Order: sequence, then structure tokens, then C-alpha cells
Amino acid sequence: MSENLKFVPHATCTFCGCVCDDMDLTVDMDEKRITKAENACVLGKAWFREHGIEQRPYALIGGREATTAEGVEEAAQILARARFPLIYGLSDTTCEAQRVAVAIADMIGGTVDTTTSVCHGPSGIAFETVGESTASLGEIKNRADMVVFWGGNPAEAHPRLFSRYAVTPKGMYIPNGRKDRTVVLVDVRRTMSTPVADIFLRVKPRSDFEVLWALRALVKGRRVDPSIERRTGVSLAVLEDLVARMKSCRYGAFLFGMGLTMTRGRHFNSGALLALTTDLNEFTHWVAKPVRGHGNVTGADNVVSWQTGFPFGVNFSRGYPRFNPGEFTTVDLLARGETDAILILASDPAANFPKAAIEHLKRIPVISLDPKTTLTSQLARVAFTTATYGINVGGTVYRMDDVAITLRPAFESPYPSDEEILSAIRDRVRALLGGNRVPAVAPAVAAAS
Amino acid sequence: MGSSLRIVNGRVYDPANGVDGEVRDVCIRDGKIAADAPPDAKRIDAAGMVVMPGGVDIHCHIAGPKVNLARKVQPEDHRYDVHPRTRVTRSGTGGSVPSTFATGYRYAGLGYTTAMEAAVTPLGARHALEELHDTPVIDKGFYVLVGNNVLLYRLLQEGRLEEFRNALAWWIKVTKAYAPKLVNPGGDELWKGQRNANITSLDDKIGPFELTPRKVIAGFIEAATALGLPHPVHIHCNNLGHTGNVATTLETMRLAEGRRTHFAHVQFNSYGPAAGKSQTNPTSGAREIAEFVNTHPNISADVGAVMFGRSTIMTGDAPLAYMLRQFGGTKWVNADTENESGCGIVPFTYQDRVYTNAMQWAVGLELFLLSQDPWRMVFSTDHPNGGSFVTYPRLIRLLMDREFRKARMAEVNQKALDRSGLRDLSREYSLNEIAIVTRAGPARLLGLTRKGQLGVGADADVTIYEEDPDKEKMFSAPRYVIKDGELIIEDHEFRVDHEGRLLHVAPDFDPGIEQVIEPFFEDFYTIRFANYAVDDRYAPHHEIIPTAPQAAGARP
Amino acid sequence: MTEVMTLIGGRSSKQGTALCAGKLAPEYIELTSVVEMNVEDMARLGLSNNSKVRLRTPVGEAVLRCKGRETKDLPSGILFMVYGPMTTQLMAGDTAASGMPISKNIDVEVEPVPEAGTGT
Amino acid sequence: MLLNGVLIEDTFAEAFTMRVARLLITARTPRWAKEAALKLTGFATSVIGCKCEAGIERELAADDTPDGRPGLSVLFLTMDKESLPQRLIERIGQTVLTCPTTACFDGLPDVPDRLPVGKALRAFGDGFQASKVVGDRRYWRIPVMEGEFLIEETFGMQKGVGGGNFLILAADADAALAAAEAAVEAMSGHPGVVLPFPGGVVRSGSKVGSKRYKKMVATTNDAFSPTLRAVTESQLPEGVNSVLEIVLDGTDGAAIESAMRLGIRAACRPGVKAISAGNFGGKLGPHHFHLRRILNGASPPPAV
Amino acid sequence: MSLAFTLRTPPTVPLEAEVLTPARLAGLSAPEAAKLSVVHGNERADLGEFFQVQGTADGGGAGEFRLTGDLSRVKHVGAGMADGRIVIHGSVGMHLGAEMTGGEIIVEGDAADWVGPEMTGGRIVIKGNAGHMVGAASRGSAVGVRGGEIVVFGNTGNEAGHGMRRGLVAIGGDAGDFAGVSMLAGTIVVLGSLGWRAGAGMRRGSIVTMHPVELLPTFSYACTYAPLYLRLLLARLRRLGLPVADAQVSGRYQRWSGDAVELNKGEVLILEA
Repeated sequence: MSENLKFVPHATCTFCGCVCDDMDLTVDMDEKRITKAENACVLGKAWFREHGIEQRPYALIGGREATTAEGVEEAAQILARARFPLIYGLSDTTCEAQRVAVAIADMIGGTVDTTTSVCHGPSGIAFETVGESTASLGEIKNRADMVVFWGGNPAEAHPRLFSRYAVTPKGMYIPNGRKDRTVVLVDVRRTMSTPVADIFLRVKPRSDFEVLWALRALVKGRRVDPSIERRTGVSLAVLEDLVARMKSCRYGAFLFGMGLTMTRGRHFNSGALLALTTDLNEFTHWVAKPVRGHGNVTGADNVVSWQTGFPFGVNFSRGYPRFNPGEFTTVDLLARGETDAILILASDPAANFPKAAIEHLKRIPVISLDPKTTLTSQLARVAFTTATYGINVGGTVYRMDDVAITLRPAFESPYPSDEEILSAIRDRVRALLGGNRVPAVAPAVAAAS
Repeated sequence: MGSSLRIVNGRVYDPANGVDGEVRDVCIRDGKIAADAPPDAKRIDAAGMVVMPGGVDIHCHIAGPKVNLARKVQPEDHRYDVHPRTRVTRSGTGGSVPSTFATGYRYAGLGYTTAMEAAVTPLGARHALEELHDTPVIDKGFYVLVGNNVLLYRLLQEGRLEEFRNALAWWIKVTKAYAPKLVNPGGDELWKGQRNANITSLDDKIGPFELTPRKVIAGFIEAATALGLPHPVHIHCNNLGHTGNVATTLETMRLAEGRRTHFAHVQFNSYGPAAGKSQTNPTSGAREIAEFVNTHPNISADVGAVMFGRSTIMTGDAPLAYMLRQFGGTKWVNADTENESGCGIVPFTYQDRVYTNAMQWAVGLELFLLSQDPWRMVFSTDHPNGGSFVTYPRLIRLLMDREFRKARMAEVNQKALDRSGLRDLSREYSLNEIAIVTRAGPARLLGLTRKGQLGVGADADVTIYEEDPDKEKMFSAPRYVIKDGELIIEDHEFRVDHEGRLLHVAPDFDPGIEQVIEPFFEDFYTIRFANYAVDDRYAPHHEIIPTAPQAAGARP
Repeated sequence: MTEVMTLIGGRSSKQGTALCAGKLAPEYIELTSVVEMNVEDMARLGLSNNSKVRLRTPVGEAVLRCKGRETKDLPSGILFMVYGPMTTQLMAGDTAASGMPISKNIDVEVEPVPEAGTGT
Repeated sequence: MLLNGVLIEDTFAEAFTMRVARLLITARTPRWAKEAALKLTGFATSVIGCKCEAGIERELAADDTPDGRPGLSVLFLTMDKESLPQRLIERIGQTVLTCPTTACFDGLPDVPDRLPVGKALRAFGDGFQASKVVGDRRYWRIPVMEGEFLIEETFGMQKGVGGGNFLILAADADAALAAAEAAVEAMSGHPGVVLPFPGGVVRSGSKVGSKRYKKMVATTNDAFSPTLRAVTESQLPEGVNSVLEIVLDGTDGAAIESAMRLGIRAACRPGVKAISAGNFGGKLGPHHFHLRRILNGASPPPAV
Repeated sequence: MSLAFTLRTPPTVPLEAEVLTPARLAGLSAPEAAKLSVVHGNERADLGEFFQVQGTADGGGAGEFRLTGDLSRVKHVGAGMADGRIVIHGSVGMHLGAEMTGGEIIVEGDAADWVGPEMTGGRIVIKGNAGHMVGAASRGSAVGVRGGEIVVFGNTGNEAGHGMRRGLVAIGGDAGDFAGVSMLAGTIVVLGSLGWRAGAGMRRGSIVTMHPVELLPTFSYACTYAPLYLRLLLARLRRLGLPVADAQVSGRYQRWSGDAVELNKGEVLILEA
């Protein structure tokens, strides 16, 4: 270790949606490496430790080394030519880069979709159906005397959700921290998170909806069939007890994970939880919060929403934004083979999409932007190496509770940022198209979904 | 900056400079109104047209966390109102909460060049600024929500008034806000901490604090006056939307005691007691409110008129949104912000046959028609709460065209109309008065000396409308819109894109106040103090409007 | 012998830390190639830790190593594995107009894979 | 004119315009449909005392009803538009709604004038009722102790004809009755026509008003009453000792005419002296059914 | 002869062809129809670039036309149509008959997601299978089918009749999950099996199925009876061509009330075996 150390206080970890901004980093400036990340959880420590500078080509075109500029030209040509281009990912980069990504999609008449569609997209659909009572994480810290974790494993995926925001911290009206809260955990299996709970409800797989629906009925004083126990593994008596506690707490909070969204029922599972939250407000204050994965997936939701009116899966091919999950979302467009070019921004769908979608990725020109080699970058026509946001690149990220935070990069990277590459692509595409592409067809508003 | 321009032959309405419909030239140089323009300046022949300063919206909700939630929650409201891109402008969607680009272009498309987002939590400031950055053409700013701020309450409760004032200045400055905003003071603590309760009078105790709304409001008026802000405290009163709230509103207005204070969307706070057999149907309180404002030059207000049709209730007044959710259909959004605010959102439709909605519509019009000083009772619909800003041209016509108003009156709930004073009012607004309530007045109330007027040195934000007896049509689509001297809209079409400025204030404070604030952050916020202040990158084009601090406790 | 069980995909902190090192690193590939199974189910199927097992759905299949978990942690009939290249093989592309493929609680056929030399 | 030796007088039956609805009543068995229909059409002989007139038009096979069950069609008439829905609501509510297994459908679905009968009766459901649209017709399902009563939301109303009639003038009471029975038999099931009186026959034909009692709207038809032949201005031919009347209500004049033709022919049998008809001199009713023309197959003059 | 379109060049990316309605084609010759605009991906194109067009549109008002080929990437066919008739020989893409108010569409093949969303009248008949969201509300909207009839001979995906307020969705085969979710009124008949969670959040309306199903615990059993209106309904389905058995017409059904989480005024009718 060299003597050339730099101390970067108040830095922000973008590994997960907690976006903790209390990282005090020590950087070895000679080795371009973060040697210490105070306050970081196990995931944060790995995030900061492992994102050093790797020796990689600036760009690869068809597997051949190229300059960033050559990559930009190739990418711009692909995007300008494509009839149904898709821009996907966005959740592990800054809002500044996301804004450019949406601008490109708008200009070329493409589609923009984020990793939200395969994470809490269903919760987004649920939000559009029932709304949501929610709060910034500080309100949960300061006020929540009952916290219910549903379908998630924060101990392994969001460790500081427990320690910084929702379980152990002392808050304004929670002077004794953990002792002042009732913690409930609902999951289909025991996990590392289970021990934190006062009450653990193990529900049978794929029965969350039934449990939530029964809770809604009980909150409203309606009848629930006793078969609920056989079907969900949770007895009516247990549910009644839970409802009594929920109605009598002062400030309750649900924090729910992809155990709801990725299983059969999808948006209805999240919707049931959001509706239950609304129902409970008839009796006392309740909020709910989807626990988000990627560091700036919440920023992606926000940027896409303010620029288009819709949170993800937005298509511009007719000259204006349209939203329709299943029609304009990435898994669907790929699995149906409808998209003819894709720019993947800081995401690795080749590693987690269904087989049918990955097979189409192999058939079309892929442009990837990523600090690291990924399965996706390996099959890309154009693969850019980028600087890592939060470590090498400043900008804005949104915490899972919509709080925007400014990054404090620790050291410079020789690689350009996503924003720089995207801006260059945007400018080049604009030159190729002579401005925004305007399809000469009147809006078909009646059929505009 | 734009090139030079000379607008000739137009009838000019520039009330700030006493110009009332004179045909005269308006010259523009380097983005400002000039005494003359070079001979090679582009000429716009405005014969048969009306030339006005660009519109200034003193109160709307167009950017920030709550606006984005309201956008996201209503995809069905965007589908039928798309905003296609052009070669030079971005696409977007409309509905009652348009996307940022559509917001900017549509304001410009109505001839508005400045708009103030009226409620942003300090914690949401960075977000609001990002959205405002993506809101093209117009200049913009926002009011920061401070009226339920826990630390400020603590300072006020402990009588630490100087620290209170410094902390207020700090909050305004570090968030790059334009003015302090109070929303339902005291309500959030009851909402969040006491099982969704609410404040019902100025003398209610605010939860665990030894404070009342009366004390809080007075404290803010005092502190803001001392800071000498260009726009004073901007208040959304307690009991908003409730039958009989006119008493609370008048009591709150009296708290100003001669100091400048602005009352937001007073229509929603001008309801008399219940009438007839109903326990809830309000009567009109417009006359009492208008009289108070007429006779108190320190008081200003924007109307917050209600226009029938689809709207979105979005407010820092969370208990109000909760109450309205029973009328709104299936969706309700609530969003608590730590130590700072609450927020509620409900999609809503005002129906002309519904008593209460018709009364709200009538009260808004009454307030306009009873106002004797258009400079202090200015134009707003509290977009999108009372209706979208795209309804402004219709509202203008309702004010300018008695026959149109009468025809519309015939279609609304007649019982409500009977209990309002609208039938007795035959006044019609002149173009000069419209220019005051939509431009010169709001600019003056905001302390924006270079806006809302066409004197030499003013910002060259100019709108040119083709004269038309149908005022709704006339104000719906200006022929030309000039922003900062640049011809943005020509022959009704966008020629170029444009990025406006952020308008904000930066009141001085004693840096020692940070030693008071920081420990509170470490205990009760989930973001580090060091990461809270918004830096200049979020306002790449901005203008700081100066303050004029006064000695503490000074009275005008 | 095959049985139908319910496969839960998920994350682990080990996966998270390995991810930072890179998805092509051996430890990540190793982590995403293991399926956790109830020990009694394993015994019934004649499996032991590190035995090979084939999971099959209507869209594809994957061969994994299995790892036993006690009933209190993982009930009979439930499988757990972290997301990765193997889970993608088993996921269907239909999202039911939601954008979201089903990646938790997938019904899979479980079949032990005899290994050369085990002689059973 | 003579038919089978029976004199067909040269006169006409004078009928009124009424408002008519057609109801299809179905049930689990023909019996229960009939029970309901009989109650519904009971005490509905004449608007004079019943405020409505009604009768069973015909029996319907299961294949001919909307729900594929046996049933009956009923014609229901009143003098004015306003009272038709009122009477229907009262009567269906008391007689069909109450009757086991029945359902009630509109038999005039293509008629534009709609009566909100089911719509009113749904209130019996006390908020538990539910509506259902099948095809383009809306029905109400009203929960009852037995299960559910189904009724169409609206019923068509059109102009109909009431008071078509003919008189059987016979030598004696037995001959009159036998002829009337034969006439009814011949007309029964005729589409568009009902005979509202008991067994289709009325013995107490009436005249308008009273010679003696101011309050009476109708009193005995003394001109055709054999016992009064000597004390009044009788219109009875010689040898007539008993008269029975058949009254026909229908959906339109053509149906009445066609039914009258069948009925009169059947009535012309031994013992019958003449067939006549009741009219008021042509001043009150717009529909005139000239007996001889009917029997000759000619159309009646158009309604005024 | 009516207009007939035969897909000659299958689109490689989605083709949006809301021009394919009887009203838009009324009175056009084949060359005129071939000139109509469609959106191919992100660019305008002529209908004729993809379809061979023959015949002439029926004169006077909306007539009938015919589409042949694999149109599974052709979206918005018949969207917003008010009258006339479209016959499709082959499969068809999303948003078929979206928001239509009248007329009839017959598909002799399969249909993709979003058949007849938010339609208010008319009829869509799919002889094969249909995708998800048959007759559903668009995302964010609370109201789906407001009138008219959708008949699918085969199976459907999830959320058939989501938020429907009036009208009929009849499915000859099986329905996916959440059939009739949040329905406000109207009727869904499934001759095959219901998927999971049918009728979740329904306020009013009827879901009828011919196979046993376990409903959500917020539904309560009421009685077993022979609802008379079903005889009318099933007779109508027969006329529309669905294979309704006599035993279904004359059968007894379990009536379940729900959803208790909402108004509890809906019903699910399950044929007794």
C-alpha cells in the first residue's frame, strides 16, 4: 500500500437501493483502489474493494479493440438505422446518464426500459392501480413502531435496511431503537433475515396474495374462510392477531421485496399489499415501500417518469411516449423477437433473462456500456468500458425512497462515464438523422396504449 | 442570447409601465427589452395583435417528488393527451400532470414564460431542480416547504428566534428555493404521529410541541420579513377545503399585522358555513375574503380557481388528500418526508352538477370579480389542483366575457349558484386587467422586477396574441412567443428549443447555525448533513434574486 | 425417478460480493451452480451434498450440484438457488403483460443425474 | 247476409285504441306458468272496473321462449300510456313475482316505447338485486326465498285495440252458450288477440252511462236484454231469447279482424239467429269492424 | 367484391395498422387502400408495402374486408371501429379491436394480448386462443370492457375481463389467472377451467365456470341452484358457436359471493358435477 492516501468522507454506496451516503472512504491513489470503506456493509465493502481500474480496451467492436470514438460511430449507425431499437438497463448509472439515454430513445423513436421491469415493475403497475402510502426512510426510523418485511431477505440483500433505517436505529419517537418496534417478517423460507423478527410468518410459496387478501378482509371486519390455513400455512388466528397489532400500532411500515413481484400473481401481490396499507390508514398511520435493488433504479424510475409520464417500458416509435408493460418491456420485446437493436446501459440481461430473450440478444446488434466484462458485453457488437458511478463518476442517484443524493467520486478513471459516451452517441445520431426523427403519421390516440 | 428584434404595430399592454393598449414598437436586444433595435433587426409585424409580457404563474405544481408521483400514478390520464416531438423539441405526455418537457412547451405555448413550483420539501429540492432543468423554455423557481419542519418547530418552541431565522435562511439558501412555503401548519405532526389526525383551528396544540399554528405562522412571518425576501411567506392555510374555513383564513390573514404575506389559492379557503339542511355543503365566503384583501395592502393572494374536468389533487396537506380520496376513485398516494412534510395525491374530477364543485367554481370567479386591486389578487388554478394550466384561456374568457360566463352558469348546479354571489356580478375584466393578473401582478408580488413588464432592461419575455373576440381562442395559441429575446414560437410553431433559468434567493445566515442543525441531522435524518445542501450543478442556468434584510422585529 | 418441486430464485450476500468481483469470475459461477434442497428430499432421491441433479421446466433444463438444508430452514419440496445463468435456462419468456418473467416459485422436475463411477 | 243460415247484421263493432304490452311468462312446468298467468289476467275483464284488460294469448312451447322453458304469452292493455306500467308493476309484482319458478319476459322487444317494469320491480330486491345484459337485452335478477326471480328490465308498449266484439243472438240460452264456446274455441291461440272476459264470454254487455244513475259509467245494454224487449227500445230480432257477447282485445286491428272472422264463423250454428256487434254510433272508437266486410275478407276501414 | 388484404411481406418489427377499420377503408379502391399509412417500427410506411390488396371496398358506409396471413406482428387492427366487419384468416397481433364501439371482428386463428381493451360495443370472435388482458382495462385505468361481446373459442391468458363494467367475455377453453379481477359488473363465462384468483376484488358481476375451482378465502358459498339467466346466456353462447352442453344449460350451479374485500356483490357460479 502506498503512502498516497486520500480520505473521501460522506461518499455514497450505490451497490443497492439503500444508497447509504455515510461511507467514509480511504483511497490508495497510486493503486487507484479503495482500501477502506467505513460504515459499509458486507456488500458495500465488496463494491468499493472490487471496483478498481481494470486494464480493458476502451471499446470493442465485434470483439476487436477500438477507440471510444469508433465505438460511438458504430453505435450511432446502429441506432440510427434500427426500426425498433431498445435502450435497456439504466439502473446502475447516474440520473445524468439516464436523462441522455431517454433523450436518445426519444430522438430515434425507440423504446426505453429499465431493470425495473424485471424487479419492482409489477409494484409500479400496482402503484398505478391503487396508489401508495409511503414515506422517506427517516420517517420509518423516527416513527415506525411496527415494521413488516414481506418477501425479502434484507440481511443478505440490503443489510443496512435493518441497521441504518428500519429496525435497530433509534429515532425521534423510537428512543430505544429495536426495543420500541415490533418486527414482523413474512417469507416462504427461513433466511438470514428471519432472526431479526419478533413474529415470523412462513407462508406457502405462491400464497402471499391469499394472505394479504385475507388481511385486507380482516382489517375491514369481513369474513375470511378458515381454509386460509390449509392454503397458505397461516392460521386465521395468527392473521387476526397480526391485524389487531397492525391496527393498534402508532406508525406502521411495510418493506416488501421481490418475493411478491417475481412470483405468480406479480403486480397483484404488490397491489394487495399497497391496498392493505391504504386500508390500515382508516385506523392508524401506515406506509409501504418496495425495497429496491440496483443503486439507482429509483432514479431511473424518476427520470423516465418525469420525461415521459411513465416509469418504465416506454415506447416512442410513434413520436410520443406510450406505456404498456408486456408490450414495450424488454423481456417481451426480446422473447418475441421484435426489437432489432439494443443498447444496454449498465446491466447484464444475458445473465438473468429467460432463455428465449437471451437467444434473441444473440441475433441482433447489441451495444453495451459497463465497467466490467459481463455475459452481455461478451455478446455485444459494440462494448464500451465505462467508469464506475459513485466511485469514479459523480452525479445524482435516488435512494429507494426517492431521496436524491449527489455522489462523491473517490478517484478518476481513465474510462469515460456513461453520460459522456451517451452524449456523444446522441450528438452523432442527431447529426445522422438531422434532428429528432418525426414519423409522418398523426397520433392514433384512440389506439395509443 | 437572442438576436435583435423589433415588434411593430402591435397593441401593447404593459400595465407595470402604464401602457394600456397603445400601438407602439417593442425592441429587443441581447435578451432584454431595449429602447431601440438596430436597423437590421428582425421585424415582427404585430398589426391586429396584442403584445404582452410573458405570463408569470405564481403558484403551480410542476416539478419535484410529489409531482412525479402524481405523474406516475396516472398513465391512463396521459394516454389521450400525447405531446409528439418535433424536429427540435422533445416529446412528452399531458393530462393533468404533464411530463416536464410537455409542461415547459405547453406553458410557452400559452405565452407563459415564468412559473413557480409551489411546494417542494427541502429533501426533495435536488429532485425538483433536476425536473425543472428538464422543463424547457420557461424560467422557474420553487417554494420550499418549511411550515412543518421539526427542527424549526423546536427552535421556535424554545424561543430561539434568531436561530430560527438563521435556520430558515439556511434552508432556503441551501435548497436554492425562491420563497418559504407553509402548508397546513402543524398538520403533519398530527397526521403522522397521531393516527391521521389533523389541525382544526389556529389554537390547536401541535402534537408533542408547545406550539400552535397561530404561533408558527406568526413566527414565520416575522422571520421572513426580517430576511427581506423578494416574495414573502406563501401560506396554504389550515382547514383548506373545509366548509366554514373562511373564519380560519381571516384569522390567519390578521396574523400578518401589516407585514407582506401571500395567501395561496384562497378560493379553497373561502367557504362559508354549511347551508340549508346539509351539514357539509358550504356557502360562499368570497365576499369576506375579497373585502379583507381589498382593505389590507400588505396581503396578496392568488385565486386558485376551480375549472371543471379532470384534475389532480396534489398537496403537502396530507390529511386533506386523505379526506378527498373517498371522492377520487381508486387511487390515493401519501408520502411522508422525514422531519419536513407530508404529501397527498388524489386524481379528481370537478363536476359542474355537483354542489360543492359548482360552489368552488363560483367562489373562484367571485374572488376575481370582487377584487378591487388586480395587482394583489392574481391568477392561478393551483395547477393541477383546481384544474390544469391549459385551462387558463378559458378562465380568462370567463372573466372577460359576461355572456360566456352566464351561459356556463346556466349549466352548473343551481343550488350552489344560488348560495354564491356570482349572479350579482356583471364585471368584465379588461385586457389590461388580464395583463395585470397574469403577468405584471404576479411578477410584482414575486419581486421579479425584470419580469411581467416591457420597460427597457426587462427580460425580453414577450407574447404576441392575435386579437379575437373569443378570448379563450385568443389566449390559447399565441402567434409569437419570445423568451430571453429568442423567437421560440413563430406562427404558432416551435422554431427552437430553449432552456430557461432557475430563479432563486440566497439569504444570508450566520454560519454558526450549521452547528445547531448538524447534530439534529445525525440523529433524525437518514442523509448526512454534508450531503444535504444542493450544489450549483443543479442550477446550470440560474439567477439569484437579491434580498433586502431588515432589522429583526422591524415593522413596515 | 423425478419429483416436482418449487424452485425459489433469490439473492445471497455471497452472491452480492462475488458480483462485485465480476460475473465471469469462478466464484460467481460456482455460486450460481448450486441448488439448495431439503435434506430429507435429498435422502429420498438418493442425493448427497454435491450430487448432480437435473432441473427441468417446459422451457429448458439445468444441471446443478445440490446442497442440503434442514427442514426448519427449507421445507420439503422447496428448492433455493441464486439467480444466474442457470436459472435463466428454466425461466419462461411470457410475462403476462407485466414485463416480469416468473423467476420465483417455479415448478421444476427434479431428477438425480448419475455420475460415472458411482455405481448405483 | 246469411252465414250457415245466421243473419250477419249490417253493423260494425266499435273499438278503442288502447296501450298494449305482451308478457311472456315461463316456468318450470306449463302448470306454473299458467297459474301465474291466470292470476295476472284475473279480474282484468274491462277497464271500466279493473283499470286494465288482459288475457292469455297463447301457450308457448319450450323452444319458443327466451329461456327454453314452457310458458304463455299474455296481452295486457290499458286505456293510456301512464297507467300501463303502473298496472303491470302492481300485477306482475303480486302475481308473477310471487309464483314459484316463473320468469317474465317482454314479448314486444322491437317496440321503441319502453316501460321500466323490471326496473321498478327490482326494488323488491332491496339492493340485493342484480342486472344482467344478455345480447342487447337487460334483465333483473331479484333474489327471493325460492331462488331468483328473473324479469326483463323494460317491456315494449305499443298502440293496441280494445273492445272488438260481436254479439251472438240466439234462440235460447243453451244455444247462445254453445255458440259462444265454439267461437272462443276457434279464436283461442290466435296471435295478437285475447278475450278478457270469463271464458272469453260476457253476458252483461253494457251501454255507456245510465238512464237513471248519474254516477254509473256503464249500465246494462237494455237494447239487447231479452227481458226488456217490451219496455225499452229493443234491437233484438224476433225469436231471440238470449245474447252473449265476445270481446276481443288485441295488438292491432288486423289481428282482431282475423280472430273475429274465425269466431263468428264458428258461432254461426243451429239455434243462433243473428250476429250483431256493439257500437256507439261510430262516435267514440276509431276502430270499426264491419261484420259483413270481415266475413267477406275485406279490410276494415282505416282507423281514424 | 370487398377489399381483401394478403400479407405479402411479414414485418420484422411491429406494424401498427389502425387504418384497418371498415370506416377508413370505406369507398377505397385497392390501390387507394395500399397507399394508406401504417407505422412500421419508427417510420411511416404504406399498407401496400406489406399487403397485397385486391377488390374494392363495399360502397356506402362501412362494409366488410378480409385479412389473410400471419398478422401476429400487426397491431391495432380494427381499433376504434364503429361498424362493419373484419374477417382475419390467420393470427393477429395486439390491441385487436381496442376501444371499438361497434361492428364485428372474426379471427380464424389466434390473437395476441389485449383483445378488445376498453371496448364499448360490437363483437370480437376469436376462433383460436387469445393472449392476456382480453377485454381488460389499460394499465392505471379502473374500467375495462364497457359493452359488447368477446368470444374466444380457445384459451385466454391472465386478467380476462379486468375491470369490466358491462358486456360479455366468453371463453370456450381455459382462462388464465385473475379472470374478472376488479370487475365492476358484466359477465365472464369460462367453459373450461378458471385459473387462480378469479374475481379478486370484484365488486359486482358474474363469473361462470363449468369446472370446480377453489376461490379466494374472501368468497363465501351461498347456495346451489339453477340461475335462470344462465339459460338465456348459454343459449346466446350457443348461437355464437360455442359448444355449450345441455347439462350446462339445465345444470345446477354453486353460487359464491364475493369479493368481501370489496362490495361483496359479485358472484361466481360453478357448475355442479
